[in-house]
Amino acid sequence: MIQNLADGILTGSVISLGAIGLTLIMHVLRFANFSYAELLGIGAYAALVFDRLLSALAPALAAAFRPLTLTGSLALATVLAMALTGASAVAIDRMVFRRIRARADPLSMVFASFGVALIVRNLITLAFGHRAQLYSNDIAFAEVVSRDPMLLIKPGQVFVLVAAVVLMLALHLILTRTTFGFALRAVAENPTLAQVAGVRLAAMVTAIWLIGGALSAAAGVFYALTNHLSPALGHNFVLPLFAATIAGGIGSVYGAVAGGFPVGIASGLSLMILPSGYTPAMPFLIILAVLLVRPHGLFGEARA
Amino acid sequence: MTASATSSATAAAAPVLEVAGLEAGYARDLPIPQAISLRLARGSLTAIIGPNGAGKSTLIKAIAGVVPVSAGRVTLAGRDITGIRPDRMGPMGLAYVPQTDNVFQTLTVAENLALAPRRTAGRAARLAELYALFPPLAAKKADRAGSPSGGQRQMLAVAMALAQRPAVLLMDEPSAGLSPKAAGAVLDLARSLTGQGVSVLLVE
Amino acid sequence: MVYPTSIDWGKPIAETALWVAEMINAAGGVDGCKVDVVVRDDQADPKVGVDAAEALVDLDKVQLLIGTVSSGVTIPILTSVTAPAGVMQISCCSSSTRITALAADGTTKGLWFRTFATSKVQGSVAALLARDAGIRKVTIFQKNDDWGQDIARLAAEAFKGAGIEVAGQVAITDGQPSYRAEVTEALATRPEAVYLALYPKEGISVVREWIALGGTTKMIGTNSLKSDEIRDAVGLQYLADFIGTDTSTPRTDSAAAFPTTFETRFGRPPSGPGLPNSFDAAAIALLAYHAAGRGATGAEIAAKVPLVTDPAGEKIAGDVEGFRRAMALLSEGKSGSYQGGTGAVVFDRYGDVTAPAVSWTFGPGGVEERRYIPLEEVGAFIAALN
Amino acid sequence: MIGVISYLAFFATMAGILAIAVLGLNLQWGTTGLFNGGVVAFFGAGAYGTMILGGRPEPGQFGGFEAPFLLAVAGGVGLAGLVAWAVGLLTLRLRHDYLAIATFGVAVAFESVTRNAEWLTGGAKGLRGFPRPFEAAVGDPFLYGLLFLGAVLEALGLAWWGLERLTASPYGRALRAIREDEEAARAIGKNPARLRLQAFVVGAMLMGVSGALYATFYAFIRPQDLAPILTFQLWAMQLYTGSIQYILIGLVIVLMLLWRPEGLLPERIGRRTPNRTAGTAAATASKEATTP
Repeated sequence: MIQNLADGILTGSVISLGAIGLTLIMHVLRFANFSYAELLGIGAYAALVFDRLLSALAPALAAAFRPLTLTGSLALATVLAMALTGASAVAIDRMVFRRIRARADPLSMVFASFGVALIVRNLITLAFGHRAQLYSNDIAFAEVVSRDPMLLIKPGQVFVLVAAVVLMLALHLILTRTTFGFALRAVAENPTLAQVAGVRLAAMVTAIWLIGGALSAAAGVFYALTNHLSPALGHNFVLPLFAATIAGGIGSVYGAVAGGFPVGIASGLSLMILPSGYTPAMPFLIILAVLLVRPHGLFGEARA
Repeated sequence: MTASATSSATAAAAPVLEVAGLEAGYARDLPIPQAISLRLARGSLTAIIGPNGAGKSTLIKAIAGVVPVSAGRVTLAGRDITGIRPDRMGPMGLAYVPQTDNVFQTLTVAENLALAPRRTAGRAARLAELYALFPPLAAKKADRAGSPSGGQRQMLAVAMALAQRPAVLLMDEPSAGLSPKAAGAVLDLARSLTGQGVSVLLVE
Repeated sequence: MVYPTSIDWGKPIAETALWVAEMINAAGGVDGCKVDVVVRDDQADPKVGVDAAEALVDLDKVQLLIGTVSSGVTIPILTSVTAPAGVMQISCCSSSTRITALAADGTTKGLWFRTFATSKVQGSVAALLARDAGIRKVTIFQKNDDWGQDIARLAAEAFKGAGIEVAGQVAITDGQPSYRAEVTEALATRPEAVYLALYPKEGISVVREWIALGGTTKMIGTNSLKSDEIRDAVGLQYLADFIGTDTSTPRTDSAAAFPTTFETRFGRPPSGPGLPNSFDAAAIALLAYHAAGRGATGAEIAAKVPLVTDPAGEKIAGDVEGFRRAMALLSEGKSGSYQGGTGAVVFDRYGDVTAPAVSWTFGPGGVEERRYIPLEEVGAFIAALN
Repeated sequence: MIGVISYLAFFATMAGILAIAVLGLNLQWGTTGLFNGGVVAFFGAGAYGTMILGGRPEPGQFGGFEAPFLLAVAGGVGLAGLVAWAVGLLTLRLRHDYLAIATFGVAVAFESVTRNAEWLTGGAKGLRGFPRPFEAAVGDPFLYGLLFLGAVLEALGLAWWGLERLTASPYGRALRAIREDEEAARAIGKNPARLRLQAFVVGAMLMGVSGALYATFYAFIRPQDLAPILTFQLWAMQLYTGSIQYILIGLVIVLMLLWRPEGLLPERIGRRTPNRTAGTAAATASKEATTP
């Protein structure tokens, strides 16, 4: 029970991080973006490349911070990957979505996003192969926090939780302390009014892709750090991210944060009620439950 | 459309806003204003009146750049502003107050106001001026903009528009949904703005 | 022929079968005619596979269909295309015991054969190995698909039959971001060993998580885990107690010769799954076709299969010379005993084969064989379970 | 020659079966504006319901009642309708993307049940069906293929005719009114919630018919047949055809999806509105543009 709860919180932090950008994109651009989760894959693989490069250039960086398997080079690589993934997100928008936005309806956008997801996944497979990859081959053993009730936590997971919370706090400060943050929230609430109030929508869309890409990259690295990398990494997150976004309320940054945790926790706790084969259905049962109580999500507002 | 224009001031020789042969909107779901022309003098207050669904709102949105213009021209102080993006209207000197959803409810009053003059010179001074002009807003700076009364929300919406130092202010049914007293206050405010050289165009 | 040629492990299977056709042609062709193999891709998707089979039966008028790999594709082809149309179907690799049930109730009309032993052999051998290792309590991780459910059920029956407690059965659905909850669940059952009926993709996550959380390193795994990917990602130091199971080829000359001839032809060793099986499926099918004659129907070809695999017949080698000799024998109405990449193949009345087994483990150089379990021992163990 | 015809008949049979589901989708989305992201759940309910009722008994397996074919299909379709009714009650007050993802979730949950509830659905290995009706009596596979196609086309024609009647009736106008402007529809005394639920259930039952025929045709159904991709394929057929006359052509058009995102007939599609939920507007525009 406690173990499942702890695991759920840790998984939830990765989901939340990934869902923040998705909720803004879905709200501002008004389409369900099925390719968004591929940004996690781009980020994780970009960090892998930077990590290998950096540790080859500066072997001193390759030492791990014990008890984590995280190395100095991977920490730096993560920052670089966040930048690169943000840039890729903007590039994908410019190359695909902006063109379709100009001439077709949101359903075409949804189908285009399927296409983008396929292309990204296949490019990753082409470059890195089907095989699972790891940042570090070490297995970081879980520490026994408590024996009764049994509670095992991996140091890497604690790090991921802390890092995710730090990133969310940084975003929170930007959103509440800077005029750029006000504008971002304004766009999220009402894009048309934001334009009337003098906010440049196109610039904000670019900013959202950058932020979303960077946070997704971090989520991808954090996930791969405690699991492994494979071309399907992003794809596996599509449904949990949607679940977190909807449960939190589309367009609400805080909702995405709040939505990620119940999705993670419920997936962990579901095994106590249902046989293990049913776990994939869990995120949706959460969505349904939330929407029944609050038709616009936990933090969402009714919108026109 | 059967709208009549009345003006409280006589039209000056050089109108600040000129609309010629404007058509806008979509055949499918919005009433279309057809071939509308009007001229606004500096410091004038103009109201467009007409039955529901006549397309008054669409006209004002077209001038503000929120819905596309299909024919005609909009000129502001001699510059053609037809169909430019709404976020470029403010710096050009035209501000627009929508009828509903005209403040960001999830932002605080102060955050709402801080948004508007982002690219205006003398921003701090302007904000101070506005708080002086609207004392109730200064008192509720830290409150969510969704919480104040309808009148104060309308006041905030106008303040946000004024923060851009417009020469022309467009208002879409500013008294809709307000108590008679609050509606009166808003109209008084509109009238007082003309005294400062702002031309106001409102639809009711 | 229907095989998943667009999938990396499917292509060599198809190439092996085509190679057999080349050799049959070199040996004179089926009843004097050159064999023309039409290959269609099923993408391991049932809809695509049925469409491909339907096209072969309707447009190309085939009477013999070789394929395919996934049981989930093989079964709809069998039930909706080949069996209704009276076309013989032979597969290298479908292992589902469900097809045995289809054969038993007559749905396949005796038109169905496969050269791959069902999951029952592997499941039973897992129990045999666990018993020998002194394990009394296992928990099963199973891939949540038809193969995984099938083999886990068979293994669970075998474990129980061998007196080993099955403490838990945890289904692993692929494509989930995390298997931590599932692993935690399995951990709570405190098994002495775990049985892994998984593919490498999710196997890596599960095993790494399992070890990180302090689970036992005593693991028994299916042949699907026979990959360097697992070894590299988990690390040899944690795999010392790992025992793998696989069906094997009998230790006969023909089976021993297969890797050499394969390497001569393709310039690489036959490392993928199902290659000797694919070879034998194609060879037996085409020889039976020859025996039935060029205009034969599917049922006529199927009827000649026992002639090709008659244990009492003259031994037939799986090469050009062997095929030439076999076709001469069959033309005279005599029988032969085909000796191929999987040894002397004998089908039971449901078109199934049985097979000896091996246990294997991970070593520095790759997969290493531990122990060969002959057909008789496998058979005796399975019989003892019931 | 007979081979070519036989193959074409096979292909047309599949197309016809899926087209029935697209008709259902057309009623839900095209006419009523309901974004159903979980078509496979209703398709699957029809298929599994038919298989369980009509299948042959197997040890350890619920079902296998060997019900007469039409009764089995009716049961499957009824099940699809029942599932739709329950889902509709829960989700129809949600709009657009919420409804889409909620129904998508229903489909994932349904697939999860079929994959895991082995006693009921056979689990991942699927459920074996019954011999196709009259197949043994007809004997000749070629002739049977044509007869089966005929039956499918008849079902398709019937569904089409029924829907045409329905959409042309005042009832159909009420559905369209709800799609366009719910408030106005309410104002003229329509009960949008009830009408929406009815349209949703009827559409889902057509999907159930499609699933029942699909499972009958393959004599086999398993969870993999209910992959979400089927929902998207049907959606693509619906979107890029718009009007029900073009649904068969839609099968081909699906292939054009990736490089013709604006649809086949862009010049005939009306201008789009950026402010409104433009999906509805575009679908309306394309539907009316292609209706003769």
